Amino acid sequence: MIACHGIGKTYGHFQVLRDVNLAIAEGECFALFGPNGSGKTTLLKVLATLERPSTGHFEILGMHGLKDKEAIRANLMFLAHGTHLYDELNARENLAFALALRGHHPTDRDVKRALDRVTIGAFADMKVRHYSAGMKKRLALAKTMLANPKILLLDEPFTALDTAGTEILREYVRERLSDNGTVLLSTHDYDKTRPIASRAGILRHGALQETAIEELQSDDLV
Amino acid sequence: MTSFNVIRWIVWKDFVTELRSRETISSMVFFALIVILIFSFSFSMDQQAAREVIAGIMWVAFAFTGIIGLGKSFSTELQNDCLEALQMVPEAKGAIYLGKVAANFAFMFLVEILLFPMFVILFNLEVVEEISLLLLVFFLATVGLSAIGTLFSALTVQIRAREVMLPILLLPLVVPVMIAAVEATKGALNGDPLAMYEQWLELLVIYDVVFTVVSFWMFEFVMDS
Amino acid sequence: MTNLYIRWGGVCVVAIVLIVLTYNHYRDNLANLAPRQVKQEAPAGDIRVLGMVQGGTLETHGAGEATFTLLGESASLQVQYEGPPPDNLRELKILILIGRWNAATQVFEARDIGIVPNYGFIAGAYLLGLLPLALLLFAMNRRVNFLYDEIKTSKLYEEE
Amino acid sequence: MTIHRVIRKVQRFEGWFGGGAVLCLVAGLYLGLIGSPPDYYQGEVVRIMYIHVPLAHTSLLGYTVLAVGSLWYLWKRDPIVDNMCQAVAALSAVFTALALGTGMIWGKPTWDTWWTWDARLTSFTVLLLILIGYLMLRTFVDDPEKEARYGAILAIVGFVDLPIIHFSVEWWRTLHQPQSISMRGVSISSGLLVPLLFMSVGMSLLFSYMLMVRTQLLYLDRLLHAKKGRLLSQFHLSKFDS
Repeated sequence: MIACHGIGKTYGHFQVLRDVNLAIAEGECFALFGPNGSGKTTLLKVLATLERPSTGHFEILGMHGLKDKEAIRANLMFLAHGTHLYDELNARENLAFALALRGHHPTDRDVKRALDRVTIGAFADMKVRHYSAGMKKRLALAKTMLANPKILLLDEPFTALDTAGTEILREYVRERLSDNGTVLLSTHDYDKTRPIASRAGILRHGALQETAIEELQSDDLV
Repeated sequence: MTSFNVIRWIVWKDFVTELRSRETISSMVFFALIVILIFSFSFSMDQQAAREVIAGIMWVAFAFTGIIGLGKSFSTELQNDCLEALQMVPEAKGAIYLGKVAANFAFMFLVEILLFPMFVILFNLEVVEEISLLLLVFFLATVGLSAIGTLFSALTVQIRAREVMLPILLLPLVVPVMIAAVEATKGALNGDPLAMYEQWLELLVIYDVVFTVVSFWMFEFVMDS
Repeated sequence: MTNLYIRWGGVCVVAIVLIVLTYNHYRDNLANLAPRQVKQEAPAGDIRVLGMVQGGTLETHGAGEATFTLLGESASLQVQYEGPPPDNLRELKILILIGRWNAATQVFEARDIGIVPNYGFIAGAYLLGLLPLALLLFAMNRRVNFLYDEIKTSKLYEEE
Repeated sequence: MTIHRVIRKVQRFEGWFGGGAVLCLVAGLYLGLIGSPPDYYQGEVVRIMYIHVPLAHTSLLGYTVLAVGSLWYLWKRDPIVDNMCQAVAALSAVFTALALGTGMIWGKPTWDTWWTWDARLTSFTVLLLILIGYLMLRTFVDDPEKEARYGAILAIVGFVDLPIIHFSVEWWRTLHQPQSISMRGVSISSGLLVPLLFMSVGMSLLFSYMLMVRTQLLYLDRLLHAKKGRLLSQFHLSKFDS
């Protein structure tokens, strides 16, 4: 459950977000469309407690976004554009490190299952430095799967993923939704998003306008 | 217990990364060697003069190599936006800080241990008896440098012109460490009785304690919006 | 804007008054005579003479007594010093002697030694201390007034 | 937001601070330059003290204000407190630089040297470096929120460091320098104390007045940006209109 109340954010001279109001219930997947530079990533960063909003406040799972940050972080995963992976570590070590910081200690079997699910099990002992962009994305997805958060924030999840990867991601999102999770994703790709999104909205110059997903035209999504 | 785990994992990660890339320590060591070389060209010294200035040269070299290491410590976190992941770790800012301090301390101390024989050889020092005291001075000063340096490394990594700003912000603040370390090293190298430079060791201990606490507290504000 | 002129006009007036007072005080109490003036005018009473101790003429007799020649521009004085033991009496030193001119013996009877006052340093310090502050304050006031006007006249941003 | 109300209330008495500063400074200047006797050892040069010492005191006072304001900012996250911190840092830097400059001028006739690594001069130089670092740091951050937060962190760490720097430098000087060359030369008698007191009070008042003006300046700057839509913040716009 995510609820934003009048969130605004400014960087230097730029107003990136203005008065964003948004409520996403459990089991819903909200797709955030919008042209480049419209503030999609900033909104996700604010909700991921990485940036402090200049105005307004938000609640995640009923917890205040500025006061209960630590509790929110424990229940939230942010699959960002940068993949949060260390180039010098291999896949297993990356997973072990990232999850250990969050207090999880997955068994080898869990790790193997997750890696197999994103079909990079064969490269488990390879340094991430040598991974392609799509493989990195899959590894980040595997990390998210192991952490299994209630709230999932996805920043342009389909870029760099091939058709099979996209299907794996959508399958995982559906699984989270059926498990009463909440998903917020930003994307440019209407066709890939359509099957999983239950609601949609367009950000323009930092202002959010909610639209029924059926009414969206592809030229809206420039 | 969780905090201890986080510290351990951070140190482990930094060490494994360093072992595989060998970026930080090698660049620190070679930079320091160049500094030593340039200093020995700049001053033509006999052994008596060397004893007077060697402590200063040593700590200038250590401070600048330390700043290289500290800068690397967080700039490696920028690849793939790993810093964001660290910021989002729940309830572990202090542990991350301590882990980073431990890793930075280990790198800097290691480099100092590697460089010290160079000084001994190149400047003909006789240090056999005072070696334990010198190590104590190195230890205390390096704790201070890494405690406050880690905080400012994390702070400057998120701004523009970070390579310039780290030394600009850090060096005025570590003036006491530099003075105390130079004086204590000089005392130890001259073979003075401990009582003559005890106060500098005390100053280092005070600095270490104060700035570990203050930086531990402030690190939360650096990482957390 | 008038407010500004009143404020800074006041500061100027105060500064001028201060300068005049200081100058008067300086002329009355602290002006030093040159050896040439002493010889020509032969003033009675206590005077202050500024000059340099000529090299090779200083002879000290005991703790607080000395004789030497004080060198000024185009004239010099015989000086007999009797007073507190001087710290800074040495050859080639520029100093101020406080004492009386004995016209009969043509000897200056000094009883104290003052240091050269260095008014240049004092004036420099005060100018350096106060002038930048005044300029900064002036610039900030102007900027504040400018911002007030700007905020009043500028329009709220509206998206096209 | 009580701090807003406090600031507004104080701001209303801005003129009193300015006027008081002028009165005290004029009285102090008269007493210092004319009304007081020259020092026994230093002669007339001692009059530089009446401008040097108040400048130095005031810059230290400013740094204290900066540290307290920074703590307050980290606690309440109130943007106007941050404006105050930025203003006080710039002013403290100016006062510190002027204190160093007048100190150097004082040093020339007294010790016949423009610069000596005296403990106080050295620690003031470090203080100036920290303040310049603070101001530089603030120009290198894009996000105003981050700018304020990082500045506050640096200010607090620097404030904790200041006494340690001072003690370390003082110990260091006592090792390397005969005691005769030291700022302690002046023994302050009551005749010297009165003008010093006036100048100190006057400088503090002047500093407060300048601080108010500068805080106002930075606040208005922010408002102008806001009004032009570049840095819109509903909360502060409503403050300005009311």
